[in-house]
Amino acid sequence: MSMERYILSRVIQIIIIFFIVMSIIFLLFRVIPSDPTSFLLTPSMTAEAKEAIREQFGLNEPIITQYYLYFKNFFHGNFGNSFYGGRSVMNIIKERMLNSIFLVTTAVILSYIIGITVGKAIAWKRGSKTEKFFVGLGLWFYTMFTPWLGILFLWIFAFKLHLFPLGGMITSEVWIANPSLIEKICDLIHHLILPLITYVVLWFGGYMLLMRNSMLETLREDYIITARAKGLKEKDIRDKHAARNALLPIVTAFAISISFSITGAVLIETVFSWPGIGRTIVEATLRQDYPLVQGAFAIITIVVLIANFIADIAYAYLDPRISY
Amino acid sequence: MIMRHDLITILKVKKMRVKKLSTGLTLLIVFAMLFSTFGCISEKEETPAPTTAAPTTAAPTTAAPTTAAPKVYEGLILPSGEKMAPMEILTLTPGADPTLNQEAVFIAEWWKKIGIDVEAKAMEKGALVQKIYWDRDFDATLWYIGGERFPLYLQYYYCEDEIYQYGWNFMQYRNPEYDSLSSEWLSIFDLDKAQERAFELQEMLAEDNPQIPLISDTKLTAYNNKKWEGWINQYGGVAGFDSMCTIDPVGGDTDNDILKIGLLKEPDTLNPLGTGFTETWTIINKIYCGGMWNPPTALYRYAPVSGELIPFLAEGDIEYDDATNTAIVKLKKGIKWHDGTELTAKDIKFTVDLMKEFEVPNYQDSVGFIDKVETIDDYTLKYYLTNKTVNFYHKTMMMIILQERKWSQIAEGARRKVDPTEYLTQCQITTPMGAGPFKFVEWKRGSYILLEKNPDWFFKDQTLPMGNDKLKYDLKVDKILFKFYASSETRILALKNGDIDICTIPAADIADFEADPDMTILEWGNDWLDFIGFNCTKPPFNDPAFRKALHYLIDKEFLVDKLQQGYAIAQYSVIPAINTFWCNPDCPTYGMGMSMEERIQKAIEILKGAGYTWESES
Amino acid sequence: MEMVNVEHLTKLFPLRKRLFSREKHYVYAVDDVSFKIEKGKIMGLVGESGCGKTTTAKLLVRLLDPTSGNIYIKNENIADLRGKELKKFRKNIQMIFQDPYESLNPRFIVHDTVAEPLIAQGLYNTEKIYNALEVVGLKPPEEFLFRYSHELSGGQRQRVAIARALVIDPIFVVADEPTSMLDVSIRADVLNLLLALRKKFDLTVLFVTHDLAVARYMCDSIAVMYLGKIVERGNAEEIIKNPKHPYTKALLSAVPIPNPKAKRKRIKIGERVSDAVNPPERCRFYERCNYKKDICKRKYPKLIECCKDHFVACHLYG
Amino acid sequence: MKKKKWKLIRQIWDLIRGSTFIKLGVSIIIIFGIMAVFSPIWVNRNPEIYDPIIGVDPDVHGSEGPSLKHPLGTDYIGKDLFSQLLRGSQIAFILGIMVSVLSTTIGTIVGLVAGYYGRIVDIILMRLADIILTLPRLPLLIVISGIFGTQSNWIILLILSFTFWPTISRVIRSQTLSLRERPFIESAKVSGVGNRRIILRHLAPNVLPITFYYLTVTVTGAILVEAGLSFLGFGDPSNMSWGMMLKWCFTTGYVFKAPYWMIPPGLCISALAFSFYLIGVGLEEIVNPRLKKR
Repeated sequence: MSMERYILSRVIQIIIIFFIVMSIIFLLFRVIPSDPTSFLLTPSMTAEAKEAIREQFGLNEPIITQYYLYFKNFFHGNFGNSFYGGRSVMNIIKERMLNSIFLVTTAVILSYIIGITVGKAIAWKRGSKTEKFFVGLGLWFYTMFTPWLGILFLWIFAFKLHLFPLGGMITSEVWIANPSLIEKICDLIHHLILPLITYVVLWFGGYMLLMRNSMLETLREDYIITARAKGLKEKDIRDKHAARNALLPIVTAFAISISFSITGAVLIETVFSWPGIGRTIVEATLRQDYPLVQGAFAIITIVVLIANFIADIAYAYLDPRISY
Repeated sequence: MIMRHDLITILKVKKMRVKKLSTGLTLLIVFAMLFSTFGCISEKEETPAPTTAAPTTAAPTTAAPTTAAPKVYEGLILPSGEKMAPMEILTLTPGADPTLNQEAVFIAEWWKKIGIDVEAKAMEKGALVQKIYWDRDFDATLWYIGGERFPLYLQYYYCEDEIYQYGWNFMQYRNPEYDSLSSEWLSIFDLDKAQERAFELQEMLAEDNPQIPLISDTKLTAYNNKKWEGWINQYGGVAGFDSMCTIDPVGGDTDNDILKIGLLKEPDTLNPLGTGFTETWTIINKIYCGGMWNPPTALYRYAPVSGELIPFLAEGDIEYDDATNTAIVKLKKGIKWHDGTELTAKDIKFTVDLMKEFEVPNYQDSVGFIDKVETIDDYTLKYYLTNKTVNFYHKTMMMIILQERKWSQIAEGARRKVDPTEYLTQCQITTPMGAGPFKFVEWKRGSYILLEKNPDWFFKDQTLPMGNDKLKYDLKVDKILFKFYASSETRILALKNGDIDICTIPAADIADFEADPDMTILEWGNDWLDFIGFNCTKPPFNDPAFRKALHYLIDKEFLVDKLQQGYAIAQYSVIPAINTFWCNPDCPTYGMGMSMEERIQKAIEILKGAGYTWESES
Repeated sequence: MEMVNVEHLTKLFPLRKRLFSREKHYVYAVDDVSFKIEKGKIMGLVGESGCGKTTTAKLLVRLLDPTSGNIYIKNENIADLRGKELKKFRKNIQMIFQDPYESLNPRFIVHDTVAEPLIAQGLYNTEKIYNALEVVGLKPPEEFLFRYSHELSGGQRQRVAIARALVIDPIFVVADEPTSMLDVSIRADVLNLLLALRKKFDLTVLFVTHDLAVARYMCDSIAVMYLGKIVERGNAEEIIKNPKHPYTKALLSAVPIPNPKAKRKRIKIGERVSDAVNPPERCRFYERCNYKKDICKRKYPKLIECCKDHFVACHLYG
Repeated sequence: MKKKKWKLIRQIWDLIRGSTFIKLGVSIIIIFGIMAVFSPIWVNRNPEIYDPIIGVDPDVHGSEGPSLKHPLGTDYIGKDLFSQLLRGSQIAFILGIMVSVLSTTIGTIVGLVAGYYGRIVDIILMRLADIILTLPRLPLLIVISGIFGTQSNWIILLILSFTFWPTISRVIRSQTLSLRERPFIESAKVSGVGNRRIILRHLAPNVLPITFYYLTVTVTGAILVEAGLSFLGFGDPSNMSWGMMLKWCFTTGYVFKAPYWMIPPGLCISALAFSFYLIGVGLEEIVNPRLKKR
């Protein structure tokens, strides 16, 4: 099968999965036993008004109609309005998603690079003390409780040493003073560093171990022995022959890790007050803002699906042996 | 040969099977053990080993355990002869409200001491509201009430009219005498008489106990005394409307004095018709005139401390005509909107008409009883009321005022929609147009909102009486920067670092801030209180004696001292004690100062008198 | 008496269907194969690797479902048996696999391996297990019963595999190159064991091998397969002595002769092999044949009887 | 037979001794195991004071640091933090192990069935796994907790198991796919062995090493996710877990003031998760021959 056909079949699969997942989300949010008017329980509301609000949220329509409307609205990019303030969910998500992507992609790429470099090096020094140390370190950070590490970092670097801000994405004072673009970027980066470090510390271990294992497996292949027999430089063998082939399984891991990163993002964004999609979903759930939760959930799902798709394609593209 | 082989093999094979079977069994047993341990732990909360735990008796507040082991009461039997079914105290999850949850846990413990099988159950807010307000399927619930200077809920929370499905009286409290007294109360315009009647109502409730008021917490606000001074500790908080219009910068007035305030929640919208959020109102009532909380400043407002109704946008008192049920209100001249046009009676009439036409949910109790409004001239309004109610004073006069020029367009757009009310309440106001002391500048989502001084504010440099003093609204704050923080922890650190100038702090931080010479702490009473509401239709909760006995068992001093670390007030009336004008200070103080022993004895006494017995007795 | 009768057995493996394409592509692994085996005889199925021998073997024991054709064993057609009937019939046919290292579950002890067919058929009986192990020469059985397969040598393993096949008294055994993975030194033992067992139990055997010498030693009759088709079939001695088909001739010429002085001219054939995917209607051997004619290109030759009990599919003998 | 049993224990012992990772992991787990067992002993001395949920020390006002009476100090009400930590280790163990047993069992069975039967069964099961993998775990957990309205450890247990099995079943499936083609499976089929027996007796024991690896690694995941949930406020409110301890520390404003409250639960979560993962890695080094030293 040709590449195009492979891509096409993947696209069809993903569309089917997408529909099923969206239906699941729809069902999940229909069985919630709570009432959307609960948030409007202020003493100044009359009974008729409460009833009217129930109608307003379309809860008296039959479920099939709701289902149809759900998909119709979805394809118009309309996730409804937030229970709080009635802002379009799509707008909120767009804005929050951008913030999240800014943090998560930087973090994932950085930890990916660090993880792979270290993993490559320690696989080469199999059995040495350095290897054991790094494996232990990677494992320890990989299994570290995310918010706890975040709080520790905040305590040390922000609270004690005053090196970084305590959270948030920008310094309001800087931004209200009509700053230049460079100032804005510097401010953003200043806020980015601490969550970024936390992220990278937590995540490089995973990539490092994966790379190490993959590399160890590759090193047993015959062509490495051949390369040695040819008298190539060790560094060349490591970087050009072994590492390139060892990278393949990590491409898949990369995609899966995007879905996991979002999970991690929920915790890190909460600790560092980062206005991203993860924090949005937590806050929205805590205040039962179901349209927003539903929208954010759907968007995260789509992102994960797309990431998986890209990984599949990249994998097929990178590995000439794969038959699709 | 066969014999020998057979024997050995059969033996061996059997053994092998036994071995495999035993492995499987072991796994099964291990799994079962895990399950049972798990079950034990969750069960333990339901019945905390009455035989071992109870004799120690040390009431949480009294340190010394008594020597004589008191009687253990188990299995309460109702006068009808049935054993009391297990009950639940429904409340919010610790994630949503840690205080309520902890209170419920301890109260359940205390109630268990007289043989009631009770458990505190945490629920999500939506599910809880569904269960309490709509399904009415509960035994008791821990909830909160308040937030209003004039406690209208004294009527609608307990009257029979509100028992129907979407009504407020979820406790389903029925008392015809109370109903007539409370509805009459609403039409008493004379303050002293109204106060008297309110006291009477509170006493009736305290006697009947449809709900047990628990505590009302004391908030602590710390501010940086090197930045701003002259904060007013007013009803509803320190960083309120009056503070922001009157505080002075430390070290001299400059052209760019920024007041920085940290908020824990980002406002949901700047549309005053669609929000019930307190955070949003702290911002909206600086821009608009009128509103909901902290304190509304519209045609009339409450005086900063005494709480009297005084004219603000209005000129002079309301001329109310009892015979025709009409009221004439005069407006000050020269009030300007932020765009420079004048605020006239037309705008106010427009607002009332808009609320009536679109049935805006949040304002129905402000306009529901208004037949129509006429503008006699640009500065005089005449209201025609359908019935005489204090709502006219406390709601209509405090209502938000919208600019006709801006909102007529929005209303026009809304009329074309399928659901005009939804459109109106949910439309996004990017540039709010008000006549308040501050103008809207910028909202950077997720980070901050910036307001700037309105130099043409009509009340600038005028004064209001405050106690013996006068409060001058000199508006020295040039900009207000509302910054959003995700956790109270980071907000407090921001205050310490000087990133913000004022915020509320938890009791945990008080020692820390007292030691800091840059910080000053102010205490102010919260106007919300926590209570336990009973389902008054369900036995035994329909029995006032039973409810009273339960009231005796609640150690409010413990809740204040331990859960709130002393920063709270034990409540005995359904109106928060901080609301000094309306709260009846002479409500019966059930069990105040008693030890847990005495509380139990008292409760048992009451219950025995009402015909309750115990399984452990017979 | 014919014990096994295979008629027009065909197995097509579909290639993965392409998206938006209607035509189907198949690998013709076994194409219209027919043969018979007399009771108590051994038939050898010979051919190079990839010619469909193993597929045929697996079809006969119903590891694979035939696309079409009939397999009569004891006059019962087993080609379409399903479910319980098939399971019941399985006790009549057993298979001995090529690789004794792979065909024994590494986590089973010998007892479990041998007992498994009995347990599956509900006939568990320790005596049978002992007998089976003794019969294949694993004596005394107690010593082997509780060993794992990695504690056995290659020859012992294959003996266990044979014991396992014989423990339920099958009437027909398919042996798929049972010795090809073994050391040369123990091959003869295993082959002799098989011959002895055949005699003892009056077994009917299909012996799959790529080695004509082994086939000659073991078999009563031989069928030669090439690309899914049987090209020559007949009495073993007859085929070895008097091969007709060019392919058989080439195969035979490759068999080493024990006498070092004897010289045999090695017949060379082309290297290009026709595609088994959708093969055209012509002789499968066409590309490699040294005697190809025009007709070979147009038509597939039928299997015809050239002499008594000697069938060949070649236009040379038309 | 007895000798054989000892041999097995001996083998396990050698396994533990041979790998630094496993040695370290097992010793950490033993420490926490002792803590979990010790919990009732500590609490039952005086439940009025030491109960992790309702025990309040009347002599303590606000959160106090470590003392003889309270080795880790008390929280803001005066509850003993040490007994909370002990209770937390119970919950972590029970939840972690139960989730891992449940999800590994489901994952292994699904993987075996999908891999063995192939075709439509495989497609349905694996698409199902895909779908569950697509749903981001923590948000899903949050939403489902919201749906149930109330939260309990049972719900957390079910949801965690539900979201953990697909990863395992995918690996098991691919392993089964290669096992399925092995001659000993064919040989069993020829013998008339039924599908169920093939799966249970032939395939299952052969994927056991991977199953064990996932059994330990899943414990790590379960512990971390449960702690994360509790930290965000979606934990079981009627019980005390480590995540919940951190949450209380965070909400009552003691994070930077009471290190004796903030550090132990986080450390415990990380350490227990770490130890199970270590065993997993140690097992992987043994199970996967390709990772052995050249």
